[in-house]
Amino acid sequence: MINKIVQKLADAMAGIKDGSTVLLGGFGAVGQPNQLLDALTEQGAKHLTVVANNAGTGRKGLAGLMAAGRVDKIICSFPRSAGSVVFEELQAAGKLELELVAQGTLAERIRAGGAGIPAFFTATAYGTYIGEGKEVREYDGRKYILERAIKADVALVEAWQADRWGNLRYRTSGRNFNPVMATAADLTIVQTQHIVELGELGPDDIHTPSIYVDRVIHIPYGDPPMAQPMD
Amino acid sequence: MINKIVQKLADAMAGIKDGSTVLLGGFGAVGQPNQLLDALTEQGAKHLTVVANNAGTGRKGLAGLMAAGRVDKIICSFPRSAGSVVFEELQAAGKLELELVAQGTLAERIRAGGAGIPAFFTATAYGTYIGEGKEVREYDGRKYILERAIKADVALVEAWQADRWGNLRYRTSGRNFNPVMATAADLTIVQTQHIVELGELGPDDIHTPSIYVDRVIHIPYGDPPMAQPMD
Amino acid sequence: MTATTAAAAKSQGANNVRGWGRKEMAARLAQDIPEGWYVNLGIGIPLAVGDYIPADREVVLQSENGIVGMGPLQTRANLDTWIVNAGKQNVTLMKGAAMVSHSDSFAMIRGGHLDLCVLGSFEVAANGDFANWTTSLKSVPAVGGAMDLAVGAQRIWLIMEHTAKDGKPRLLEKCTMPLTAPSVVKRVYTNLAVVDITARGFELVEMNPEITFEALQERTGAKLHKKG
Amino acid sequence: MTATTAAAAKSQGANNVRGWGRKEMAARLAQDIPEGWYVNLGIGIPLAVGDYIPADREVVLQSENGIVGMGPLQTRANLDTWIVNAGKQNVTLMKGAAMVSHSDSFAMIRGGHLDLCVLGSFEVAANGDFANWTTSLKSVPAVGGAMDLAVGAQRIWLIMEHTAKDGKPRLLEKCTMPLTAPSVVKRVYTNLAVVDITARGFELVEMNPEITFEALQERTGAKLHKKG
Repeated sequence: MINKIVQKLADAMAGIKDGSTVLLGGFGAVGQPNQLLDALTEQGAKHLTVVANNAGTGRKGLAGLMAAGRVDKIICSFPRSAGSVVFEELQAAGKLELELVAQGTLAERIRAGGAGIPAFFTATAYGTYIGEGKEVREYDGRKYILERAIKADVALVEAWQADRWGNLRYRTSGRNFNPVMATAADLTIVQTQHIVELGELGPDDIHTPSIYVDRVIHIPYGDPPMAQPMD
Repeated sequence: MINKIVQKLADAMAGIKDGSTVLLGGFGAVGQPNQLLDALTEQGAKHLTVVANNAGTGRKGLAGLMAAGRVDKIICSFPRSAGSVVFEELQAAGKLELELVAQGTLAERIRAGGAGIPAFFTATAYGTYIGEGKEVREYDGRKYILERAIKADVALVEAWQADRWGNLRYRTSGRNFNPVMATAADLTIVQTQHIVELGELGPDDIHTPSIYVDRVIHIPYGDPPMAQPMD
Repeated sequence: MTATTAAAAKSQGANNVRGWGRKEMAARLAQDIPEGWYVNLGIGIPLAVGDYIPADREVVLQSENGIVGMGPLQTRANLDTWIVNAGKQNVTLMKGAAMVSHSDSFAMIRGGHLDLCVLGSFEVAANGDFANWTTSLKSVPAVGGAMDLAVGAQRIWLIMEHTAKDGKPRLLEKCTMPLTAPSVVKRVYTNLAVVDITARGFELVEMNPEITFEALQERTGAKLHKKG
Repeated sequence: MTATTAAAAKSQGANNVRGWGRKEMAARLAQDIPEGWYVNLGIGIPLAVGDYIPADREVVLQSENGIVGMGPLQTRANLDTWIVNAGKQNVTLMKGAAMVSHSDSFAMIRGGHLDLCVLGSFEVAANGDFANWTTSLKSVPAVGGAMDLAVGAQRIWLIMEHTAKDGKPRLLEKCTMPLTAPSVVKRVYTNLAVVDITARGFELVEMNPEITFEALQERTGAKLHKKG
């Protein structure tokens, strides 16, 4: 019987090596695999390259991993935001390499990695600082730059529901980067709010098919915090 | 109020011009926009380029459009199959240009067309007859060929459910090429088995978001025929 | 008052022209969005455009983290912290909304499916170049989705102050700051005017009634053509 | 019988070796698929492999028209003509099945997510090239998904007759027919043997008991190495 559900965070993290490239789902406070990130910090793998939209906020989750000195490089689109204090400290100290990528190009490079496309052309960032030095080609009178796929060793994903095969559903904005991250790593590890029986997710209702998932752990941490004052 | 639902097939077909490139959903007998194809034959646009997985079977639907002499060129992966009689007649008579594309490359070229990617590299068909003459590039020791995106004027799609904005859901194998075809045309026309109220399709349950759809028509034709004898 | 002091006063007065406020700019832009368009509104003032779309006109707002059909901000009465927009605010969903992943959202954006994207900007040039992502490359900037939106949407409209705080023009012959994208802007809504960008460069569509054409030209860093 | 006639008889007899039947070949291959693999079975004999996976071993079958978790063929008792596989047969779905579009399905295939793809073939070469899509380019061939599967799956195993009807080898030094993909085949299951393709070329894994190594080598168009 296929059963990808593991009981302990340590088992979920087993075998992650120094030097790994790690993809992270999540956007804002939603769909962040924070408990997996804390477990990865605990697990101890070093010299990581992290691929995510942001570069962490506060001192937990990704910021905790970075504060523990485990991240050599980050590939992201939005490193500086309110609360990206650890990122800024590490940058100031010259301890963190940054590769800045336009958000859509980031998503597409990872999609390409998961889809067996080693490189593709896009108009995004042509003629800008970010596009400098990249191969340029013209199609139908418009200029495009060549971008390479991103493939990774590990993906950390947060889902709303998962079954024992690893089929996943996300809840509204919890989807974000999670499905694409799940496709582009050798080892995809999922924390899920809910475990459901096999067959409970209808075949037309699955967002991430089980083929992309290696391990699932049940982390019912509850709702994300409010994003803005509501009064 | 946005209302993409039209009542008549003639209205669904309005404005399709001679020389158009037309994308077709459907695979086997399932998810084929056959009533739209019949209406397109009726509408009369000529010198069409058709992009689909197959090249029609029998004498209706796509085969009917071809038999009426409306198709100059077909881009597909599986032209010859049981019952592809019209295709074979036209080929023998030298009246139909064929561009043969590997099925996954076909899907990806259309996906690229819909996603603003003008060209991409793939290993599929490298070193084969189909890959001959294409630009070759090596990445990480493996050879890839460059493929161009396909964009079209019109897409004909069959859905299971649609609302007045044009949000769509497909039923099991009725999905096939339909979602990707919907993304890559200037004018996407949908025939649907069921019309539902706006809001009835949950935000996490929509397969094709309304942004891709221009016109919807209600064609409750029933179930596809049995594919094989069941006794 | 002598003629000289009158001219000076006029000039002085013109320097002080505040023009439309941000809400008025947003409302002015909202008028120009027809029913049925799919529109992405950038973070900041652009997002306020959504508040001014007439209630009887259906416009579908896209947010690049995967919402097609974004509604107004949440209140305590309809709180669901799982829903955020690209600005990371808790927003509502319209009836008919669909959620997609970031990769599907940017496929939509890059593929030319948005009728319009409204962005804020620091600078815009008469050839349609604009610079809205960073004022300088000295510190590490964030880029987010601006560059993808800039090249992907059918139309880029900017909503921005006509001049910087020190009075320097932000509508220029050539941008001085790092570009977001070259040659994409179609229209600019400022506190002082609505300006199209055409093959000729800046073309005036509408002026704030508080200002004269000459005073507006003074505050514009490239030739301002009259329409026609 | 003289020694000469005996040799001739033996050779004759070997020529007539039928070896395993198609069902036996499919069953033999099915043994080698471990629990938990995601597997695409090509149209024809490969599809029969699914019938021989032990009931207590969960293997997830993918079909390139968008099924992850394909079950056996439908019967009248569970008829649902909306479900078809890549061979356009009405099939069932396993509990846990997911449907995806063709583009998502081939992203999965091309992206290396299948543990295994089993295909039929006309020819296979000692360097892993194979030819299964058309015997000739004279008439217009169909290609379907074979080329994508060939380059995408982690392993390509072929299931095929060891020789053509006229006795000519189909395991060759170099393919004579148009290639499906170069250098991808890892293992070949025939009516006479199971053969790995390694850096050395063909390596014998198992032989049908009806045949000798020498007779098998005779029927193989390139050197057949013994393991080790």
